[in-house]
Amino acid sequence: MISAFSFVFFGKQIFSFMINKTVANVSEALDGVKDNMTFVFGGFGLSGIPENSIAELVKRNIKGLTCISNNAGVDDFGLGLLLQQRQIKKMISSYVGENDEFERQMLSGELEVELIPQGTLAERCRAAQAGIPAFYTPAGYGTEVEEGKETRAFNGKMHVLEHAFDADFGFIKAWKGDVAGNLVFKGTARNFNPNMCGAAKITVVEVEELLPVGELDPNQIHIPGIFVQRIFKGAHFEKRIEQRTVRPRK
Amino acid sequence: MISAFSFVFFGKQIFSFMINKTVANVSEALDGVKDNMTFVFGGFGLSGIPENSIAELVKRNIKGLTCISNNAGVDDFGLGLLLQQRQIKKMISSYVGENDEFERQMLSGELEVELIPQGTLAERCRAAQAGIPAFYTPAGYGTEVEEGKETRAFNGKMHVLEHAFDADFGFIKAWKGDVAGNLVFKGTARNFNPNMCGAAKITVVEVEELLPVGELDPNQIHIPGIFVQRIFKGAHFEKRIEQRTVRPRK
Amino acid sequence: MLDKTGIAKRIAQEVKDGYYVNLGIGIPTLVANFVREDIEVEFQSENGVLGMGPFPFEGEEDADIINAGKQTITTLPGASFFDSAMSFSMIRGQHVDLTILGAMEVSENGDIANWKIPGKMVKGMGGAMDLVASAENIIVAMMHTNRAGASKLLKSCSLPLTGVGCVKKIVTNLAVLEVTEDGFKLLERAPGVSVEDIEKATAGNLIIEGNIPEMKI
Amino acid sequence: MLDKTGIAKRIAQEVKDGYYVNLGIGIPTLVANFVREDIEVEFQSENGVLGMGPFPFEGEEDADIINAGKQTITTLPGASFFDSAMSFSMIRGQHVDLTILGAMEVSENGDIANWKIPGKMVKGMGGAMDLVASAENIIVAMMHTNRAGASKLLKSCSLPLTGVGCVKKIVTNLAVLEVTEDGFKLLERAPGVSVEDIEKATAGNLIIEGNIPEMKI
Repeated sequence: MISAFSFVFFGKQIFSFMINKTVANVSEALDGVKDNMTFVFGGFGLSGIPENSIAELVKRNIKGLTCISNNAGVDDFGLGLLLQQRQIKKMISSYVGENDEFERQMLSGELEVELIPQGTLAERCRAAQAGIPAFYTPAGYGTEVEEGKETRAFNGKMHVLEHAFDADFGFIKAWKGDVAGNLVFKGTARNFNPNMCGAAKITVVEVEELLPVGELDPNQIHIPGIFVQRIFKGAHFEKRIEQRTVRPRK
Repeated sequence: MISAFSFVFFGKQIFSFMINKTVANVSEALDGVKDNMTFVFGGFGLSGIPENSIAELVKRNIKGLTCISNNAGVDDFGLGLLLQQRQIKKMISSYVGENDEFERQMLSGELEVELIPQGTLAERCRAAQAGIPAFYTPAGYGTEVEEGKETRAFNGKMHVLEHAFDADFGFIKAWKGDVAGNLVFKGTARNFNPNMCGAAKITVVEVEELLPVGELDPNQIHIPGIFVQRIFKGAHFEKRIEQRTVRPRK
Repeated sequence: MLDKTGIAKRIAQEVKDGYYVNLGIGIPTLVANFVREDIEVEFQSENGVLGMGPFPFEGEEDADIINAGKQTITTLPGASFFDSAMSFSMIRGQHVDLTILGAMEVSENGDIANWKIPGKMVKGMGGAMDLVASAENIIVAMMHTNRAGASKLLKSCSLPLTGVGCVKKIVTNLAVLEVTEDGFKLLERAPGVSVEDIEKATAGNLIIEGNIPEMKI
Repeated sequence: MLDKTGIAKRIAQEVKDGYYVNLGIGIPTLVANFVREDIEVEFQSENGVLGMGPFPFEGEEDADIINAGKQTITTLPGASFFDSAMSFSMIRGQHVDLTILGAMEVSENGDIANWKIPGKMVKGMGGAMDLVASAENIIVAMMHTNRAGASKLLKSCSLPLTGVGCVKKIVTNLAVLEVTEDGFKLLERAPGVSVEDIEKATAGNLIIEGNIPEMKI
């Protein structure tokens, strides 16, 4: 049938439909960041971290931050740069073994640290993105992680109640993005990045390639632009390798 | 460094690593289906439904089924075919407005029906896939849907506790798949299909194109093969359109 | 008095620059045709598409590309497809800015009923319960009275609810109303409709303050 | 007595056709090298890859393709990348068939401690708590005693736990043991190691039934 309820878009230039999320640079992207805020950072180790946003945070030297990130960088890169300047009040992470300064600040009590299971970290981000306030997971039952949390049996197995994060800004690194905020990630640099999009009030994305709309296959977008508030092309990506392991050529 | 813990794979033909999930045909794919089982079916309306598996279930005429599917097909296609033969004991769906036979069986009490919000349906599948036994959602609070369920306030808003599904087989339709079970979906035929992979004890996938490993870009796989037990190339896809809406050429 | 197209035109004025909008089946679908041309808006359909475009040209329909009303559609450059769980992440996670949907009944405290008439019509709630439970900005598009002439704006809903206290605004063939703590506040009259006409057609508490302007369409 | 490579070789025998396997850091990583060549196995790394291959040739390292140990890796044809939430869907949802990880302590009821030494070492649990809470088949790879010579197979763990009652099997430099309701059941001795050697190195309850064979590697 030719429906009476036809979507006509009379005369409208269809390109104007998409909502443009681009900002000029990292400085504009970080507009509104303040002392004592809570941030989520994508990345696993040094892979897929938002290098440009971190550099800008270092430059601004805002303090008292609560940072949610799987790792805490290394001493001189990633979130380690914020630790050096004592910008971080509290870290929520799953593994921080690569960072001596972190360990020193934690053991001395300067830095507040909440270590949580990696899958729980990912799921608490995804829950924030998805409007799920809380969920049950078996991870951490019977350990320090369950302290102060509700536990409950489902199907004869004990679980812990975990809550969605509540963050002010999310800092994300994607491989390619378009001006409408649609994102594509590469390899294991994907990691927590997609789960953190839309998990904070404002999601800031830095990309290696910023494309016009229509360049990405709509079937192959990892994160639709609706989860992104600001996108910019990163000025510089070092992409440092943490453990360079190779095999000899035969 | 050249690590001592090198991943060597001495002499092994690397192609033999991937776990082959292919079965010869739909009959083999449905090995083990029995009366009174619970199934999840991908698809939204008639788009992205596992036509070949449904046809085989009709042929086998197994009865007493509990079917979890967003819709119930139309009178003469999709799950409507199972309804015609009175194979379904209970439907768990969000919208069944396109099927007169369904409405007749429901109103007469022949068919047990549980209507649940569409987002809750998707999330209960995803929860089963993800090992989350239960989660809170605001959908359905203050309505019939919350009856008999725990409700709780988070951030001043009431939510309902919902549980993961527990199904025996999942029937999935994908666009392309490889022999390792990696899947790619097309357009809105994606819908519930990815969320249902791994949500049942056995996930059966029919694809339009079955490819060797290495043909799909590892960055662009919607569902990794680990969530799939059996994959086959569907012998026939009708892909019926439910509401053919078009606009006139100018 | 407005026809369905008129209701859609009036609601289109509520669609602001930068909005992601979910349109329900029926009158809401029409809204897309009347959105201002100088603003950026994207339409989401809960079956898994963002950036919906017009219906396809004849012969170009694709069974794999439909909207939540099961109608064949197209997508615009910059569109994306996604699975149902992610679609409802958008909705439940309050990433969608405006939800426009139909209703069988709305109560003066913002409850909505639109999915079931016990013993008669049992189509199901589809995505409506997720939408109304999470959306911060919900506009109902409906006729002011049902086919029997009875008001659909009630003290309390008689039908099973879809959601509680969620409707913010209602646009009918007769009026634009805001749901306030004290009931339906009359904002605008449809062309040629008097305040008395609206009073007669409204069973719930109607708040009339000052002069009520006629809609501009 | 086995070295680390020997432990990895013995554990490789536990990897069956059709298994998806998650390998922890350290000895477990070595296991991949010794899996039988005639079976189909895929390695998952929780940072988001299935179908891991060997390390890259020099000069072909890619900062965007690493394993959970942050080492540069390659992928095999048929591999896939995914986000962290999906990675833990695989783990929490019990789609991974075998988890091999290291431990600082294991108790006779299958508790494991491997993430924290209070006041000393606080690296974090990473994905280990999710893995041990969900995996149905967990093998621990470790030395039987610590550097100070104290047993790591205990009545109960002294360190903060990673998971409770979850370890099924342990392969050490001295023995293969199964965790049963009554304690550590000795299954195999390492080459040249006596039952008495194992008894001496085991603080938890050790069950010795019949003749204990020597491992075949």
